[in-house]
Amino acid sequence: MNAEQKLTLKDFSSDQEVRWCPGCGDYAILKTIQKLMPNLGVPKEKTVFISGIGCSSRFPYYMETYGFHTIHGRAPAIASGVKLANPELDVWVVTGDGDGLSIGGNHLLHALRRNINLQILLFNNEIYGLTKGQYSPTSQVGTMSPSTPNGSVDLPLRPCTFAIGAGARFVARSIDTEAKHLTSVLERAHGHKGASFVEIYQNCPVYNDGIFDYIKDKKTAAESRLILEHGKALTFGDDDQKGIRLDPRNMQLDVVTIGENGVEEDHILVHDETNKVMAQMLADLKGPDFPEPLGVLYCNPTEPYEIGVYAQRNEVRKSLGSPDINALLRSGHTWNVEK
Amino acid sequence: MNAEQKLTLKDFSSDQEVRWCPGCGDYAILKTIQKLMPNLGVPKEKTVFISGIGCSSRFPYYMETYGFHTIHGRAPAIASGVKLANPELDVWVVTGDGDGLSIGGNHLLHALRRNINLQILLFNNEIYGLTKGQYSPTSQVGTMSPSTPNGSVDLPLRPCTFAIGAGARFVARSIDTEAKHLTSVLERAHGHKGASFVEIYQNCPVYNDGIFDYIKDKKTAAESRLILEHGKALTFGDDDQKGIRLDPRNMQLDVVTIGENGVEEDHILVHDETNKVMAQMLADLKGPDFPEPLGVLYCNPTEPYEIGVYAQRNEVRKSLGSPDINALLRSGHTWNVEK
Amino acid sequence: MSVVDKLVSQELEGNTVRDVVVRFAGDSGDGMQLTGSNFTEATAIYGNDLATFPDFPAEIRAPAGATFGVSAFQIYFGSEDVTTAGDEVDVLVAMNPAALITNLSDLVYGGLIIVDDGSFTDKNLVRAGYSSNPLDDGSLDPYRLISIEIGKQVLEAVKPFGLSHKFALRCKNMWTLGLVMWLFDRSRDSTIDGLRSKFSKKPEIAEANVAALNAGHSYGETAELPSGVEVYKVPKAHVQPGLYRNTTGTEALAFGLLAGGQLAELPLMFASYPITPASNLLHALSSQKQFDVVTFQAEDEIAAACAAIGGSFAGSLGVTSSSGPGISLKGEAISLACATELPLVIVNTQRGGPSTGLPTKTEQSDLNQALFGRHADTSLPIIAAASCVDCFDVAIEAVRLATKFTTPVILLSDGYIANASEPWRVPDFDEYESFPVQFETDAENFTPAKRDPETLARVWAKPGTPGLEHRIGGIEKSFETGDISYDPENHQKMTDVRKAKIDQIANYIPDQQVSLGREVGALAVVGWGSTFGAIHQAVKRCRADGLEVSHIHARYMWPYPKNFEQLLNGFEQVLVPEMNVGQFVEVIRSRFLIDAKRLNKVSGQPFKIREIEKAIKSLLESST
Amino acid sequence: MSVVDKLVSQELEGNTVRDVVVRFAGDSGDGMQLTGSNFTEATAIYGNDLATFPDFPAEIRAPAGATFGVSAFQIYFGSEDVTTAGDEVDVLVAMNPAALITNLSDLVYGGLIIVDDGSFTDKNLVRAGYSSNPLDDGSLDPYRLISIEIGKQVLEAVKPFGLSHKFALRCKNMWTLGLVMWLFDRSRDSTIDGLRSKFSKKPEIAEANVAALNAGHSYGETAELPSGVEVYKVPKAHVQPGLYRNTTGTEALAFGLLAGGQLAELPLMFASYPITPASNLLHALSSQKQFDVVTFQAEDEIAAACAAIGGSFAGSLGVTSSSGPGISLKGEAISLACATELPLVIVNTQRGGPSTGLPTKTEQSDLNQALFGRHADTSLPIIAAASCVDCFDVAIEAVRLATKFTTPVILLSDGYIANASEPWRVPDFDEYESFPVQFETDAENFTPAKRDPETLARVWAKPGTPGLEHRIGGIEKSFETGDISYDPENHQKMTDVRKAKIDQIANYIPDQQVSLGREVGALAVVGWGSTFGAIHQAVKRCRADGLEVSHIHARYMWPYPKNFEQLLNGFEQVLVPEMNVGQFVEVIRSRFLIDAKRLNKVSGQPFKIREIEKAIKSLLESST
Ligand SMILES: Cc1ncc(C[n+]2csc(CCOP(=O)(O)OP(=O)(O)O)c2C)c(N)n1
Ligand SMILES: Cc1ncc(C[n+]2csc(CCOP(=O)(O)OP(=O)(O)O)c2C)c(N)n1
Ligand code: SF4
Ligand code: SF4
Ligand SMILES: [Mg+2]
Ligand SMILES: [Mg+2]
Repeated sequence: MNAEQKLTLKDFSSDQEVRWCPGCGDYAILKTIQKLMPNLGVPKEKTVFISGIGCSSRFPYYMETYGFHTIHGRAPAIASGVKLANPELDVWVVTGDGDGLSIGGNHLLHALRRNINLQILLFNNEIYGLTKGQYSPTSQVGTMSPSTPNGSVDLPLRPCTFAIGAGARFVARSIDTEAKHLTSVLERAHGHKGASFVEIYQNCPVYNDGIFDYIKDKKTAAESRLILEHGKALTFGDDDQKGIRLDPRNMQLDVVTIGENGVEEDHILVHDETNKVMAQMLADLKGPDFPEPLGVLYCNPTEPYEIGVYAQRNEVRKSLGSPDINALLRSGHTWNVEK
Repeated sequence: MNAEQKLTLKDFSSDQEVRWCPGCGDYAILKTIQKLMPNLGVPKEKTVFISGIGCSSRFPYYMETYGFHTIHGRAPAIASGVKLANPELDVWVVTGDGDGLSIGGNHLLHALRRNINLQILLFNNEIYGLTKGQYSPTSQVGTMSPSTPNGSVDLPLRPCTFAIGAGARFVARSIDTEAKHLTSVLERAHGHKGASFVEIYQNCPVYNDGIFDYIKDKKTAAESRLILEHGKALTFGDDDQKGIRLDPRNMQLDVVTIGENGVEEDHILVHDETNKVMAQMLADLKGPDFPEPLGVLYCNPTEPYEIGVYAQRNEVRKSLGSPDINALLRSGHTWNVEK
Repeated sequence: MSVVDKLVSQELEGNTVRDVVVRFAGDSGDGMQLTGSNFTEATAIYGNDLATFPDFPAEIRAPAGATFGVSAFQIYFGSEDVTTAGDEVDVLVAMNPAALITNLSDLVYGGLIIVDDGSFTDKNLVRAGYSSNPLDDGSLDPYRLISIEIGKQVLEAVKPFGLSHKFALRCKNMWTLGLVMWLFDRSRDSTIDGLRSKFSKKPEIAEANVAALNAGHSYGETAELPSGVEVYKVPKAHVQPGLYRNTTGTEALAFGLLAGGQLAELPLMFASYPITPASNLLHALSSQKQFDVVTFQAEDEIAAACAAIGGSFAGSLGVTSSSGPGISLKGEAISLACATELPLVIVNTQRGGPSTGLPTKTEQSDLNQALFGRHADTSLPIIAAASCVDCFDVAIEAVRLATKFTTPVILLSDGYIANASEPWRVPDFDEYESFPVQFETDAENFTPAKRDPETLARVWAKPGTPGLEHRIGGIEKSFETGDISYDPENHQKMTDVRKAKIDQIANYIPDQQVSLGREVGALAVVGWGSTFGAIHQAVKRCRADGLEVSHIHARYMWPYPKNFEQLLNGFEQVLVPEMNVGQFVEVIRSRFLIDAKRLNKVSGQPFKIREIEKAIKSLLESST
Repeated sequence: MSVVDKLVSQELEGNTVRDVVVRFAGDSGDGMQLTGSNFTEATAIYGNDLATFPDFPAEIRAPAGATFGVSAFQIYFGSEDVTTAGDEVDVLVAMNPAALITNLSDLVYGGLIIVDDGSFTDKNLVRAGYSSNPLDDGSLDPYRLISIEIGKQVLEAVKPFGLSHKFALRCKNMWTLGLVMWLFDRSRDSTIDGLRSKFSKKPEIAEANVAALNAGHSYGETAELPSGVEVYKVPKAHVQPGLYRNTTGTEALAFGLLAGGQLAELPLMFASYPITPASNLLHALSSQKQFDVVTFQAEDEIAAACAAIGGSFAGSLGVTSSSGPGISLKGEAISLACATELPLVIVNTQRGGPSTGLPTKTEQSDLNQALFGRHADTSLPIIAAASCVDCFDVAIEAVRLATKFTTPVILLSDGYIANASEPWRVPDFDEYESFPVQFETDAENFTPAKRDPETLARVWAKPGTPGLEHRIGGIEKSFETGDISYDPENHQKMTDVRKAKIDQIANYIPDQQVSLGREVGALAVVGWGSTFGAIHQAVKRCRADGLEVSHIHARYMWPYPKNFEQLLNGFEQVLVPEMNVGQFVEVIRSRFLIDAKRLNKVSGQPFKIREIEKAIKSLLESST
């Protein structure tokens, strides 16, 4: 591996001119990932990026690894085939809120359910960028778009809530421009054996500019972000004096301030990333009433699909003879016809 | 409506010979629904049953209402078109675990997310019946089937967990042969404005016989079933002495017995069907460690999609003139060419 | 042939030319499409016949100055009927080096170039791939060059309105438009009206643009321009009198669907999923909510097709729209609509393929898919639009066929006519014949299998009608009762009747006409879809050269008008130009056993007139 | 013509007949398929040539006695080569009234009926739709009837093994088999061996079945049977000596794919989604894990096609399998495989359509879909299997074409050959020529656009190979670099090379042979797929009648062998029988401008020999 250790961002940058709009959040994500790759210690030739169609899905063209820019919504299915065919490969899926949650919802669902070992990154800009700005399944109610000139009426999907509902064993969230946080989350995702799902809030300055400002704004960050750490209390606010409390009988959550009307430190929920109920609760928290959780919401590993498949196969091979076609052809009942 | 009031089971039974295998759980569900229909007070001609493909999906042929036996997995999409075109109609979707959660996962997901007013009944027999017994996305790990002769290795989906993750506002569960319980759940589903999702445990005696016996068995029912009632404590067991308790700090659940080591009545969780976190928690409970929740897990209504669509349209119509084609053709910039 | 040479060749008095091709090219941010459509409007009002060709970049917002971000708008206008955007360019407006380098090859020798030399910075030159500045390295000598610091001129002109530098420079396109309008003696009024109504909320922006427009115009009047560059006159064409508007194919198609719905007295259930270049139809209908149409952006194309089918089952007319890749996904659902015999309109705005292919480019390669892109025997009517304006009538006809014969109908358009715009003599809708749908209401021995003995259409009984409760589905059904039937004879009978129903539609469509030329002759050039214009001009030119060639344009791609075969047999040869590797030509060969020849272009660009002209001539020569 | 009359007509000594058709029919619960396959095995061992036709009910488990629950198995065996399951039935075994009423129409006048009269209860008679009992109302007088209380006989025979009443009666089918084996002098050994190994865990069940089998046999020897009913001899056919087994088309196809993988030295990535009648291929391969194959039941057909494509990208051979409706869903993904030029095998086991259609019945109506069922110009090789046994070689050939030319290949089978079974002279795998795939390893000026100059195949460089990191995708790519390219000329060039690559495959496939008859003549009957047998027999009979007709069977449906056109031109007329409304015939007409005639059957049932015979004769008469 030493060879790879010495790799740098440049080694993971392809010769293709990057073609996103100026100011697109995708640039920041690309840079972060190109920086991260050398530290993962996976040789370039063993790394594969697979995407569907969308601005976000152009990602593979810019990575000096193996890559496949496939068709709209199908990246998880194609990536599953790649991983099943060669579990040695380190397979990443890059998708968007339209690609992954609209047309591709079913494949994402089943890739997560099967828990096949892929890193699935969903760039969520709450809009269809490539096709010039139609609303997406994650767009907020009232989104004005060419296909909803009077505002959208349907309720948005919460990607992390969906992922947990699908049976995902690793679910996390980060922000396009927060390189440090995004890097740590991606390292965790990569380390996780099994399907890992990462939602990345991504700004589309052209068709949906500023929708994440409330949480990206450094000034209000302390109030608007709930930074998750396993085993740490769910506190936030300027001097971490605020926290999330749960009423055990009705399971209602509220924001409390430590020290105020009898609230003590140990009334605050403690993050347990292996706890599914807590993860589901966190995935649904949103502003303005609550801060938005960032980091690893859920991590509860179990045997990845492809491991199970090959393990079973090796088991079976012990009983079934050698892969001999002539023997196969002569298996079962046969008879001879003499001259 | 009086006319309809007098309708009976017979009126809702078509002249088609029912063609399920002897002993199939679908018979019981059909009977229950044919019995229920007259009490819903909806005229036959306003009732539409739409299904995909599968044993369960033959359902519409046996109902003397309007019906459409469509293609595999697409029933929610076709039903959405029906409901959008004519919101007056009372539209039911009948699907199976393969039809609704394998090939049809994406349409089910988005019908639930949009909250379009359909009653969606998923007959879950944890197998592909019609195609002779391959495993399905709800089959338990290790299921031996023609396509998994050595047992399935992938993790099953929990239909109710998936539905809540998809944004469903009404999620319930019942059992094919429990006519009374099933009836009450279906009445609730029908009363709910918006998409309602009902998972029905259904036995397939031919390809997956007895998988639900542990919960269907009357003798052990008290121990294996957690009958949900809004506002009532989550108790079960022979004399309702057992209950579900939640540790507020780590959000772990355990089964406790009232009266034993200091457990009191009010330590037991109280069912609040409007509480999503609780619903998610309930949807994941399963035997042997826990009883299985039956009834309405979640009911938290909001404006159905089609209502929003037509409301917006009527709003818009006030501003945009009359639907006059000649005016439309002459809208925007025009000029005259004289002789 | 350059504008100036045309003076000579066309032998007209004064600076008069019969026709001109102008192309505006610049960054996607430079507003070239807007400039072009304003010039188009002024030209139409002036009374020339015209055709346009917008050429969008594949990128949404390429970095400024990038060659792959160049957006172009071409207009061909003249004193005689014009049906294509023209082959060579006479006047090229290039707002930056990238625009120049990517478009110069189409400029005629001696053609006119107008550039903003302020944009020819080293950075931009490098971006465009120039090693030296073409404005002063002599490489443009074969052309007439007008090089102006447009930026400077504009800032000057809009100073009074106190716009920020950035906003002020946004007026560059209007300044340029003013200059070109001067060059061809166009009126600025419609543009000025347009600007004022568009920016009614921001009058200073409106007036700044107007000022820039006027400044550009007066620059033309006052400045020293290269010899031979003066105001050109393009005589009015003999256009039919009446009320006119511009329309893109997409707009006309949207209007046609709404019109069709009214003629059928049906609400529309329009379900679609965005895809280039089909999305605009979804957008257009979404903003027409005063009409009886529900628009639905589905989760994918399968759901869109299915929702439309559900709409038809419920008693609306289901319409679904996409482009090739999306239509591929609808195949199974379309087969369901064929089996259940429900009305359905499927619009395919074709683009370059295969797979994702060239989304922003045009192609005609989905005819085979329309004919056969589903499992089993599922024939259905197919019609294709010839031009932007034609989309209106074709859409109405699609609705008529779908409802009259309870069948899915595929309507083929393409990226070219969808985005191009042309003047449209607005029709009087009252003159259109209505074709109201009769829903079944009679419960007396009703079955869902009931057919109209004449049209063979299946009965349409919509949910909500008392006494007609019934079930339909995709499994084979009894010809008598409509119940599921696995009976062999019945399957044969149903297969035959489904086929017969579509075949006999030939009795309900007009005979095939000859667009240009005689009904018999040496050669028939048979086209379909958006190649109409290029073929038309090519045939016209060849006939002018005395060749015995006719132009036959097919609207009905399935089934064919009854006289089609006999008409084709009247010609010694048949040539079928298509923007695919040869699809329509195969059907003609198999149906009529005619040795039809092929002319294929699959470059994402429409045919040039001369390409077809050349093919016609070589074919006729070789055969003599 | 009845068995007995055959004695006369066929002029053989003793009770000898040249060929016989036997059909076993009963409830899906009666084990008719098992009975049939045992009789088939015994017949093959006896040395007759044979063909079979299993006819499954659409229902999974219909209520006992229902007509729609009847399951039938037909076998045609004789002393000369037999390639279809036969037209009329000579001997009908009907286990209940429903089986009798649904099958009687196919029985020849004077044919033999064997019924279990214990099952002719009032309840069953009503279920079957009989108003009176056919066994004693005289309606069966035109036939020879053997009516036995089989139940009673069986209970008697198996008493020693102390089975429950229910289990004891399960042996009825073996008793009946025993009787029919007596009738045609078959050996019971293979059946007995089979029973003992199948029920090795439950010896009492095995022995009970054996006892029932023997009892049925001795019943034939001892009982009083109607006149003329005695042991019939069917002379051995002249079958090639060697080792034989029975195989269904699905089995042979599974074996062929595994064999192809070994010959290509590639692992297989088989991804599918269950659908009748294709599921069995998934099942067959799922239980062969000792071979280098991963089987994946995907969430839907789209995912299955995509997973297979992913497998090919990763360096396995992706294979996906479905039937018509599922293939419709794969269209977009197949277009991606065409654009990226990745190897892929798509198996379509065709069934009755359109839409859900007739899932358990057979049809050939997906040829058009195979040819054109995708957007844009995406031609690919298509091959079709002629018989159960042929599936093996066709599968190997599909793998060869896919890997040698880096292209998706469509393999067409159908419900008939997938489920039917026939004796197979087991080939020696060592005699098959291998075609190992050479993956790219050389980083020296590598591009993903690199092609084999001869085959035009695109380079296959699999992830994991150092230095060959590259990106592919569905957008048009540069012919030189493989990078995205929107350049018009490049799109034309890529379109041309994709087409050329497929067209020139004609140089790598064997010439078209004539299956029967001369290479020129009055009529060529051109068939493809599972119609082989019926056409073969029909042509044989016509030639016996002195008609100048030949049988040409096409395996390559695209592209065609180089000599195909010239071969067809050697015949005055061409007739194309197909189980669709006419698909192959259209391609022949368009490609070769031959006025090929059509013979179409779309009833879900295979052609009968006489249907084709009739068509041949009327065609030749009309033309004289
Ligand atoms: C089958 C198919 N349907 C539709 C499209 C058009 N299309 C391309 S990308 C896209 C949506 C992209 O949205 P998202 O996934 O959020 O990506 P973004 O551009 O926002 O990054 C659509 C509708 C397509 N290319 N193929
Ligand atoms: C496009 C398509 N793919 C596959 C099939 C085959 N098919 C029919 S039903 C079915 C699964 C049925 O399972 P489920 O939905 O659980 O219904 P069940 O029979 O168990 O009630 C499948 C795979 C089909 N008819 N169409
Ligand atoms: S459209 Fe939006 S998402 Fe797409 S590249 Fe531009 S800024 Fe980025
Ligand atoms: S296969 Fe199973 S689900 Fe289907 S009808 Fe039979 S018993 Fe019911
Ligand atoms: Mg997006
Ligand atoms: Mg099921």
